[in-house]
Formats: sequence, structure tokens, C-alpha cells
Amino acid sequence: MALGWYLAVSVLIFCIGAGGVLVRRNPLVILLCLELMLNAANLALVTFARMHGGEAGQIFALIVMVVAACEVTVGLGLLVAISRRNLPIDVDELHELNG
Amino acid sequence: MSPTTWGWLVLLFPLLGTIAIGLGFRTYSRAAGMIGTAAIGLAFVCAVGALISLLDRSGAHREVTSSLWNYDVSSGVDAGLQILVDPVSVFMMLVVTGVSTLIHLYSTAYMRSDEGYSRYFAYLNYFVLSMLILVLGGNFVMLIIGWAFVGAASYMLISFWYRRTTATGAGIKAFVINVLGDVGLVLGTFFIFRHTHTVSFLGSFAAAPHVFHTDSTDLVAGCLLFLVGAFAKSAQVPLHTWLPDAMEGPTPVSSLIHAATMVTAGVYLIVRLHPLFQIAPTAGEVGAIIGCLTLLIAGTIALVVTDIKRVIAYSTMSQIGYMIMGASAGAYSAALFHLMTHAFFKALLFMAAGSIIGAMAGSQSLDRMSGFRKAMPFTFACFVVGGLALSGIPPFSGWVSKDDIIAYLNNRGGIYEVLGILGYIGALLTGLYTFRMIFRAFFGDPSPEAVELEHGHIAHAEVPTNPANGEVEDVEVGFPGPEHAIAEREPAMKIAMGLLAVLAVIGGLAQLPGVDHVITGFLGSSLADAPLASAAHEPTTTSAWVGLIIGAIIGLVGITAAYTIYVGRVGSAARFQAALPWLHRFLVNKWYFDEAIDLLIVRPTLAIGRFTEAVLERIVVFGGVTGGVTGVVRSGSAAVRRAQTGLLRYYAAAVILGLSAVVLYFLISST
Amino acid sequence: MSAVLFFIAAIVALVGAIGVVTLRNPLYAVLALVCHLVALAALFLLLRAEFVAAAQVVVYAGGVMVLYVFVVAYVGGGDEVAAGSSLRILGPMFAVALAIELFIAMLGTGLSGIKGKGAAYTLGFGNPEHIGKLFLTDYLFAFEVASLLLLVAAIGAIVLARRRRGLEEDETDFRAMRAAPRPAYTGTLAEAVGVRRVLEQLEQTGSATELMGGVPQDREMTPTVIGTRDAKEPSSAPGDDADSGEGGEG
Amino acid sequence: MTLSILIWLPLALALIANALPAKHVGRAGALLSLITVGVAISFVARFHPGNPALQFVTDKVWIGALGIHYKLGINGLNVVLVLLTTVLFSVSLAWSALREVDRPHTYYLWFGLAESAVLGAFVAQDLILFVAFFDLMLIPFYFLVGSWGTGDRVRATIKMVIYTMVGSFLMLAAAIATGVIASGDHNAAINYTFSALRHLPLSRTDENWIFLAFALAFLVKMPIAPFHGWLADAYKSMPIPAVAVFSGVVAKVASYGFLQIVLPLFPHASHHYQVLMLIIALVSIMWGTAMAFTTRDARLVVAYSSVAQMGFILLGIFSLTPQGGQGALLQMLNHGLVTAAAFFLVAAAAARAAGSESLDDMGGIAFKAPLLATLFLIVTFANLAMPGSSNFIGEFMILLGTFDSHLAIALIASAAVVGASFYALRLFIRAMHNRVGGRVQSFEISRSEAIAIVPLCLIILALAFFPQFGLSKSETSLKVSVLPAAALGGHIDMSQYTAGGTGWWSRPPLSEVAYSPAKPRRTYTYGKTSTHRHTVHS
Repeated sequence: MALGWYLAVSVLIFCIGAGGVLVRRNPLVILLCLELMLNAANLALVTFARMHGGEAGQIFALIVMVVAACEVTVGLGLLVAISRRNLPIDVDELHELNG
Repeated sequence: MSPTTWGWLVLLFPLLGTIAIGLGFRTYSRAAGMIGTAAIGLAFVCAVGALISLLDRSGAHREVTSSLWNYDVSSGVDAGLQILVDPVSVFMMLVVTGVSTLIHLYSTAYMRSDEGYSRYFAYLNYFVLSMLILVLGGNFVMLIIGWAFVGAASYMLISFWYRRTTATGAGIKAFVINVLGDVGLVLGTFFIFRHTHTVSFLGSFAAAPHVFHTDSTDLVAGCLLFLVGAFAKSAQVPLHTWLPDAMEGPTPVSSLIHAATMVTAGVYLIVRLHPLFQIAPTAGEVGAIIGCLTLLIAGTIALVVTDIKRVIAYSTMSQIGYMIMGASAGAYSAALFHLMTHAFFKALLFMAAGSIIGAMAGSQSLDRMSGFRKAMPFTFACFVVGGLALSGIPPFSGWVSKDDIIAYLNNRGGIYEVLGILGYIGALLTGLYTFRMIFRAFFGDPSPEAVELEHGHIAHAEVPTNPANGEVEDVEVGFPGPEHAIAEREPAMKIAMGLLAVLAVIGGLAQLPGVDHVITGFLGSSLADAPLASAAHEPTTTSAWVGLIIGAIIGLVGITAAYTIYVGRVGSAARFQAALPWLHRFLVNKWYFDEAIDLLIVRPTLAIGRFTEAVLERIVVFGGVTGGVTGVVRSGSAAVRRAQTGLLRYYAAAVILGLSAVVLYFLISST
Repeated sequence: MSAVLFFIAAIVALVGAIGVVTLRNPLYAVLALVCHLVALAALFLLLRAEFVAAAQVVVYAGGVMVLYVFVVAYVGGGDEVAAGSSLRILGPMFAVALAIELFIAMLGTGLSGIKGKGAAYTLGFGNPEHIGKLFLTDYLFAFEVASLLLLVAAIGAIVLARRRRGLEEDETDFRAMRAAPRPAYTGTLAEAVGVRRVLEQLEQTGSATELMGGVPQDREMTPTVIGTRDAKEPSSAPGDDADSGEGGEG
Repeated sequence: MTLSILIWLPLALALIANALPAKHVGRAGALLSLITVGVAISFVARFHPGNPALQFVTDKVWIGALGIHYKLGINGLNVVLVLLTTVLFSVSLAWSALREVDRPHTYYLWFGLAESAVLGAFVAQDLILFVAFFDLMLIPFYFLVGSWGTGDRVRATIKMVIYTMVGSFLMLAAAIATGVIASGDHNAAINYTFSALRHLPLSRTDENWIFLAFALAFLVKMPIAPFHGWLADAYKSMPIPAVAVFSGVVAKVASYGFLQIVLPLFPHASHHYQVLMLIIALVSIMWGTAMAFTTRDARLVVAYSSVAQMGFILLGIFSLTPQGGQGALLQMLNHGLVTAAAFFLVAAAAARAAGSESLDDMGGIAFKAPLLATLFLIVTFANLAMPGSSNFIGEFMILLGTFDSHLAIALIASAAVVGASFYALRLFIRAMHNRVGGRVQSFEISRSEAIAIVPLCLIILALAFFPQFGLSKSETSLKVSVLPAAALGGHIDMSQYTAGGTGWWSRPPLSEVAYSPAKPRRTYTYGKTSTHRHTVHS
């Protein structure tokens, strides 16, 4: 199976995730879409690792997972905090930072 | 001691007096007067010391300079804190300190019940200090400093009763006009310094003939600017308008500053700078003409003014006109001589006027005064002595000194001869207005105040009011206190006036043509190198005596005229008024000088100021320059701010757009 | 054989991804992500990345997703209303555009490697032993940093999600803030830039102010550059010149 | 003791004072600031006026790659200004210390930083270092106006900061360009120190635009009409101590920059734009005077009068003559003292007029407060440059220099002196004299006011007796910095420096007096008497 196919899949997943981030308004779902994008990147990394026959790419992927995990924890923590304050679970409502 | 040591001492005592009174004004209430008087008295003693030590020397050794420390010495300018003691300055020192002492003495009584007693004497001492700096200064810078100091002192004393808006207005008017004079001096100094490269008097005088042609442009420009200074200080047309208003000040102040000393500084200036004026005859002629104009204009105005102090003020103007005229023409010793005698009798006249005003409970209007002859014999006597001296009746001092000047002018010939004749007309006016004043104030049936005084107590206004505009006086700072002092009851005033009266009588004997020439002899050494002062131009004894006799006759004519108008045929004055209303209006409005200046200078300036504020500042600066710069920055930041929506998804969209843009770039660049 | 496996896995992954994006209910989205992750793990296996695949299943599908599920359960994020914003249409278009670009890039790339099946397989490629060695030798620093990052993230999450004492009281405040939002542009660059003047704000928020009992009032008077403190004390409010001589000091 | 100690001491002392509780921080700060004054005095005392070279030099490479040095030094141009800075800051701190300041810690910290920045800007001898300090000065005042100001302080702050920053950025660009171009033209190693740049002259065209950039930055900061748009709002809303030091010394940094940087480094441009700058100065003088005539706000009268004064300083600088430069330097010192005192006095008067600074609400204060009135009068006379005050000597020298170079401009400018006398006295009379204002409650000067006003007045009086203090220090180095530009204009007549055979006494008498139309001309020679007088005179 040519590695190009794997890359194609990762591209598709990445774009789907990106589109999700843009479309959805529920922060939780947006976090999920970010996961998608990260995983797409992971897939590409692992693919290239396979291509060159070195493990660097896989290591990279693992680190990405760690980062993703961190991001999830923090993001979900924020989510919980938001819901604690009965603020709307909607990124369009939460625009305190507007200029 | 050397003359300069005396000179420094002369400066020291008034300074100490000022500081002592100024610092201790809370502690001693009445002692301030004593301290002030003592300080000036000591200064007078030191001036005499300087005179004596100067008389030991001879010729050019009578010009001694001494410098304490460098005052402004850098890049070519060489101004030390320097005094020049020579006959001229010693002469002025004697006059200033002498008269000042007497007036301080007078003030101790006159101002007794004033709230600002200590302040008054601090100011007065400060004024004497300034005047002495003026006459002692050894270079142009010191001269200018003294020049401005007397201006400041006169401001402070004019607006001494500072709750009167009239007083503060008069003060600021006087000060601004005097600053104009200072600027004239400064610029004149520049013109001289440009060629002589020194600001010291002796240096410039020595250099002048080497660096200036006769009537060379810069020299004449410099001298004319000096004359501007002189006119501003000596109240010559058209810079005279401040002097009548200056009568807002306490009467002793008018007597000291605005009659005896400060206003004559212009004369001193011309005499001091005579080596320059010698080689700038054009400037001299301008000065002489202006002086002549002033003496005539002032004389005519004095005929109609009804405020007694202002009448004397205008007569001061006209007398200084004589001096300026003489000094510019070259009659230096005569001018200084007249300066001295004028100081005596004019101070005396003001003191007497003050005494009357006291008796009138503050009112200064001649219309309300009459018949004080019996009520105030001493004042009357002093006033008459002053009046006679002023109108040049033999043997009083004014007779000799004034006619010295006129005789010199006639002898000088040319245009000056014309001026001399005009001077005689001025003398006629002098006699007229002086005795108009005397007859109206002292003759006729006694006014209520006079009657009250004859019954032994001084009139008091139930509500003290400002004589200028009749508004009610402020309780704290007002007309010399609740108590009014008159010479008859105040020994201090009596002594001062008596001494001055004596001087006014005998002062003229100092130099009778052909008899003696004390003044000329003394001043001779410092005027030695002045061709105009050389014997060739001094009138011969006979011509001088002719002049004296003519002068005396004209003076008598004036007095008789005044007698016929105001005593002989009472009411003829009113008839004149009815006959020539336009003339009367013209003179009452003081030839419309104030209005002209207001129209030509004051209003335009303020208009420009308002225009600047309203248009330039608001629109151009705030709107254009500043608004432009800050506006650009603000609108820019506002635009950027609009992108910051706070909507997460828009940020994300921006990121993705950016990403795709980057990819696109690489795609394009790769192919 | 591997091709078949690839296509199955790939399709499952893509379907999962699409599910994540499209499903309304967050819980379903999470589940879709789970199967997407599992499929992805299969792809990793096909790429000879055993350890990564294992980590994917254990850490992600196992750990992280559980966390998601819990949060969904806690927050109970119901169905969201259909977004009315323009991104509703633009978002997908951006995504598609990016996809096209990337495909073009991939096809037109000079990478010959992607035509082939990759480097020759060496024994134990990508197995835990190798990865572990690398982590503790070449990539030790990255490993340590990552672990530290995890620690920080954990603490951060605790801090964020912790239930503060006294929170209930100012919950009202927060609700109030939402009910009557602070007048526009206050406390922001906008005010510093002077876009809106204080007076206009007063007019704008007059109604909200009564409703608020004056909370926004304070904020109106509070320009960005000023500490909020002297804003509360009227002494230094504009116009009061009493202490202007001393420069607004008490 | 190096200059680094001097310039960083104020910040350090402020930090020390910050360690104390809020109640004492003010007094501690004020007392400690006296140490800085002492240090400055020691430097002034050890300064050798005759030596044109830099003294107390500290020269370290700061950013080697960019050739930026950390070079400090004192010469005749900045020695007096350094002293002035420390004195004014101590006085302002004393004024604040006896009042209640909220958030005192930060307040005094900002003051310390401001003083350090100003001192740094004065003694910096490297172009980039100067620019750095020049911009650093702005930061403390940004906060001082913003947090402790009154009125519409936010807009005032923004206006001031933006407006002056625009100028500063121009200057930064110009400064970098100077170093780069200079080193490029002479392919020397890049270097920004003044001393080095003096030996690397630029081409005319470069000089011209760089000059304009520097000039704009300085004119905005001084401020000079019509670039003074920020002045009114900023001065109106600054706290009094801040405005005192701001107009006292911060504005002086700009005028000092002209003498220390612009004239020596860009002599051709200075000569090329001389008339332009002189006219701008003239406009500023007239403008400030006219505004001071009309404005009804006491504080603004002082503010606009300082615009006019700055115009005079600029006039002196660009007369490109030693006299003018000397006058300008002396006037910086005088104006620094006088304007600060005037602002404090206005504050004192406002405190008696129920806090209103409008001239209409004041009046009649003098009777109950004679001491205050006297001090006010002294400052007023100094402010209108009455002869006898040191300000007069400043203006005298300025006008003399202008007179030598451009006579007409000098004549017009001197007319403004009359105007100055009017608005200064108007301020005094409306505040102290006339009838008692409606809301006025007069009382004698209080300790908290005297602590700031009295020292300043004493210094003003002392200088009035001995203005030479300022002149003698600066003469040598000033000549060095002015001469390059002056030589181009040919405004300097060297004969006045070389005593000797070139004087008037070596020439024959010129004047033949013809004084009387009636009589024949005669010739009078002054030969004998004049030489004789000369011997007496010398």
C-alpha cells in the first residue's frame, strides 16, 4: 500500500477537523475537532517515520499525544469552570476579550 | 576711605534697611519708619563722605570704578558688579539720598495709621537702593538693572493700596511702559557694544570716537533707543501717560519717585552718556524737540486738570521736559542743576499737597478745596514757596536753574533757539497753572473742611472712598489709614517740609551767573571732554542775566494772569470754558493720548491674543497639528481593534486562512 | 491483505471524523471520536508503529476519552442551536480549499518516497524497546519536558475546575454581568483610544445602570490606565477641583 | 565615584523608600533625594570649567554588535542642568511628601525612575543611549498623569504620549541613520558616541534630513509653537509636582539636545536651517505671549509663558553665537527654577481660592499672606526677566547673540519682553491683589508650601546676585559645540576674543563732531583723554 494513501487520509482528517473547529460552537466539540487535527498530524508523522525507517517520527507522535492530553485537561478544566459560572457553553457568547 | 568704598556703603545701607524691615515686618510696627529713615540718612552721610573723598582728587582722577565680582563676563561681554563714582554720580547720590531722607521722615508721620506701614518703608528703602544702583552703576548692565529696579519699586508703590483696581491698573501701566524703556536701553546697549565690545561706561566712552563716525547709523540708532528709555522713565511724550495715573500711590511716593528722583533718571542718563550723544547730534536734536513738546503739552493739560496731585504731576512732566531739552542740547550742568532744584521744590509741593489732602480727608479735587489759607498757614507758606520756585520767580531756585537751560539754548542757536523761545512760553504756562492751583486751594471762602480745621479738628469722611473713581475703600488696605495727617500737627512733616522750603529758596544761589558756579565747577571734570559743555558754549554772563530777567518777567506775568482769572475776576475761567469748549474738552482729555495708545496698541494686541486663542490654538494646533498626528494613530488603532472580535471561531478561521495562504505561496513558488 | 485492512481502517477513521464534526449531541461526537481513534490505531499498526498504536488505544481511546465522557456528563452540553453566523457556510469552504491545496501539494510533490512502501523493515522497528531506549537516550530532554508539561497541565486543570469557596455569592454578580453587560468599550483599548467618551457611555447604559445598581458606573469612570481604586472614590472624579492643586492627592 | 552612581541613585533610593510603610515613604523619599543633590553638588564642585573635554567619563561597550556604548560624561553644557534636575526633584518630592498621596509607593517609585531617566539623558554621551533615556523619561509621566492626574487625564495622557512618541521615533530613526551613514561614509567601525561622530561628518543632504528629524523631536518636547498641542491638556491634568519637574527639567532635555547633539554633529544643517529655526522661535515667543495674555487659567498662564521662554532659548541656540548659546544655557537653568516655583505658587493660590485655578476666582490674597505675596512677586519679576534677575542676563545674552546674527529678529523678539511683563504682572495682580475673590479664604503660606517654594526663591535670589555661576561653567565647552556651526555663518567676530592690537584703541579717532548749525564745524580728538581714561579704567 503506497504511503501516499496514508498521507491522503491524514489530509482529509485534518481538513475535516479544521472545518469542525470553524463550524461548531460547542467548546467541547471544538476540543474534539482539535483532537482530530492532532491525530491527522500524528498519522502523517508516523507515515513519514515509516517512509524513512527511523523512529524519530513516532517519538514525535508520542510527544504530540502528551501535548494533546495536556490541552484536553486544561480545556476541559476551563469548560467545567465555565459551566460552574452558568455561562453559556457557546464560544460565540463568550467574547469578553473583544476590543 | 576711597570714593568707591563710600559708594558701596551708600548702596549697603538701603539694602540692609530693606532686608531688616522686610524680614521683621511682624515684630516691629512703628520702628519700621525709624529704621528706614535711619538707613537712608546713613546713606546720605556716606554720600557726603564720597563727595569729600572725591574733592581730594583732581581732574580725571575723579572717575573711579570698583567691581565686586564678575556679574556677566563671558564670550565678549564684560559686566562686573561695578560702580562708577564720579562727580555726576556723586551729585545724583547727594540729591537722591538727601531728598529721600526728608521724605522718609515725612512718611513716618503721614503713613502712621496705614495698615501697610512696614511694607511701605520696605518698598521705599528698596526704591532708594534701586535709584542709587542706577546712578552708581559702572556699566550698561548695572545701569539697566537700576533702571528696571526703580521701575519695579515704582510699580509696587503705585499699587501700594492694591485693593484699588485703579491702583493696580495704574501700576501695571507704569510698569509695562517702563519695561518698554528697559528694552530700549538694552537694544541701545547692543548697538554700542557691537562696535566697542565693552559694556563698561569708561571703556565705551573712550572707544566711541574711535569706532563711530559722527552720526554714524548704529550710534544714532543706539542713542535714539537710549532716548526711548529716557522718555519712558521721564514721562516724555508719547510715553508719559503712566505718570498722571501714578498719582494713585501715596502722596509721599509721588513726591519722592514721581517728582524728585526716579522720573529725572532720563536726564541723568543723557548726561551720563554724553560722550555718545556728543557725536550723535541728530539724536540730541530729537531729544531736545521731544522735551520741548512735552513741556508745552504738559503745561496746557495742567491748566485744566482738577486733581491737585495730577496738576503737580503734569508740571513735573513739563519741568522734566526742560531738563531733557537742556541735556540733549548739551547744557549738562544746567540740566542737572535744574534737576536738583526741581527735586527740592517739587517734593515740597507734593508734601504740601499731601497735607491738604489730609485736611480734605482724602479728597484731591481742586473743585472742593478752597480757602485753606488761614486753616493751614504753614502748608500755605510751603506751597507758595514751592510755587514761586516752580514758576521761576527770583530769587527762588527754579528761577536760576530753568533760565540757565533756556539761556544756553538761545546761545546755542539754530533750531535750539526756537526751542528756547518755546521754553519761555512754557514758563508762562507754568506760572499760570501753578498759581491757578494755589489760588483755588488756598484763597476764596473756606470750604467746609477748612472751616472744620479752623475749629481745630480734621475732617473725616464717614465712608473713605477712592478719590479716583469714588468706589468705597477696602477696610484692610486703603487710603492712609483712618487718621489723616497734616503738616500743622506733625513735627516730622513740618521738619521735612521746612528744610525743603529753605532749600527751594536758597538752592538757586549755588550758581548765579557771574557770581558763582558751584555745580558747573564740580561737574566740570566729568564733562571736561564734552565740547558742548566747554566754555565756548556757556552763555556769557550778560546774556545769562538777560535770560534770567526775561524769565522772571514771564513768570510774574503768568502769576498775575492766574490772579486776575481766579481771584480778581472770579468766574472768568468759566467764561473761557464756555468760549472755547472744544479746546477745554481737548485738554481735559489730555490730548487724547490714552485713547490713541489704547486704540493703536492695546486693543490690537489683545485682539491678536484672542485671535490666537480662538483660531490658531483651537483650530490649527489642537485640530491640525496635534489632531492630525494623534488622529492618524487613533484611527489606525481603532481599525485594528475592530478585528479583535473576541469570537474564537473567527480567530480560528483567520489561522486556517493564513495556513492555506502559506501553502498556496509554496505551491506557487515551487512551480 | 494490508490494502484491505488499510481501506477499512481509513474509511472508519474518516467516518468517525465526519461524525465528530456533524453529530449534534456531544456525547455521540465523543463516541465517534473513540472509534475514529481506534481506526487510527489500526493504521498505525499497518505503519509498523506498534507502540504508538498501543499508546493511542490505551492513553487516548482509553484515558482521555473517558475524561471527555465525564465532562459531557457533568456539563450536560445539550444540542446547540444552529449557528447563524457566516462561518456556517464559510467554514467548510475554507476546509475544502485547504484540502484541495494539500492534495495538489501531495500529488505535485517531489517526494518519491510516498510512491513506495517505505524503507526496508528492520527487526523491532517501533517496538516499545526501541522507543523506550530513544526516550531515555536521544530524546531524554523532550521526554522530561513532556512529563513536566503533563504535571503542570494536571495542576492547572485542578486549579481551574476547583470549586472555590464563596463562589456562590458572586455567581449573582456574574449573572448580573451577563444580564447587563458592561458598557461597550470600557476597560479596553477602545476607551484608551478615546473611541467612546465617558458621557456617551453614560447615556448608552443609563437603563442598564439602574438595573445594575451602579456596578457599571464604576467601570465607566475607570479608564484602562487607571487603577480601579481611585475610580471608586469620587474625590478624583473629573471636574472636582478641590484637590487639583495638590494634583488629585487626598 | 562614577556618573552611573549619580544617575541610578534616585531609582535605588526610591526603592529603599518603598520598603517603608505607606505612611513614611513620602518623607523618606524626600529626605533620601537630598543624597542625590549632594552627589550632584560634589560633581559640580569637582568640575573644571576651563577644560573643554568631557569629565568624569564612563565608557563601556553596551551592545558591541551594534557599536552602542554606555558612555556618560559631564561637560560645561550639562553640569548645571544635572544640579538643577536633582534640586527640582527633591523640591517636588518634598512638596508631595507633606501631602497625602494615594498609592504612595508607586508614586514615589515613578518619581525616582523619572529622575534617573532625566539625569541619564543629560549625561548620556552616546546617541542611542540618549534616545533610550529620552524615551524612558516619558514612561513615569505617563503613569503620573494617568493615575494621579486630574480632569480629563486619560485623553491628556494619550495625547501627550502619542504626540511625543511620534517625535521620539523620528529621532530614533535619525539617530540610527546618523551612526550607520557616518560609519558607512568613512568606512569606520559603527559608533554612536558623540565624540566619535564629531569626527565622522555626514554629507550635506544626510545632515539636512537628520537635522529635521532631531529638530522635530526636540521642538515637540520643548514644546515650541506650533508643536505644543499636547502642552495645555497635559500640564493642566498633571499633578503639580509632576508638572513642576516636567516643565522644569524634562523640557530642558530637548533644548539641551540641540546644543549637545544637533549643533556640533550637524553644523551645516544647523546653519542651513538657521533662519527657519529662528522664525519658529519667534513664532513661539509671540504665540506663548499672546496666549498668556488671554487665558484665564492661572496654571495655563505659566504654561504658555514657558512656551514663550522656550522660544527665547531656541532663539539663543540658533543665533549660532557663543553669547546666544550661553544665554540659552543660563536661561534653561533660570527658567527651570522659575517655572517650577511659579507652578507651586499657582497651586498655593488655588488652595486659597477653593481649589479653583481660574484667575476670576482668585484675588486679594496678599493681605493675609504677605510672605506668600512677596515670594510670588519675586518669582513674577524673575519670570518676566526683570533686569537684576538672572533671567535677564539670560535673555540679555540671547538677544545679544541674535542681535549679532539677525538684527531684525532680535528687535521683534525684544518686543515680546514687554508682553511678558504684562502677562506676568497680570497673573500676580489677579491672584494676589485687587478685591478679595468670592470663594477666597486667604491664609499665610503653610509649611507644606514653603518647603518647596522658599528654597527655589532663595536659589533664584542667589543667582540674581551671581549669574556668573551658570555662565562661567559653560563658556569653554559651549564655544566648542557652537563654533563649527557659527564659523559657517561667520557670525563670530574673533576680534572680541583676542584682546590685543585689534581693539578700538589701535584705530585713529573717527568722529568729527558737527553739532551746531550756527557755528563752524570743529574737530575734537579724544586721543589724550581716551587713552588716559583707558588707563584709569583698567
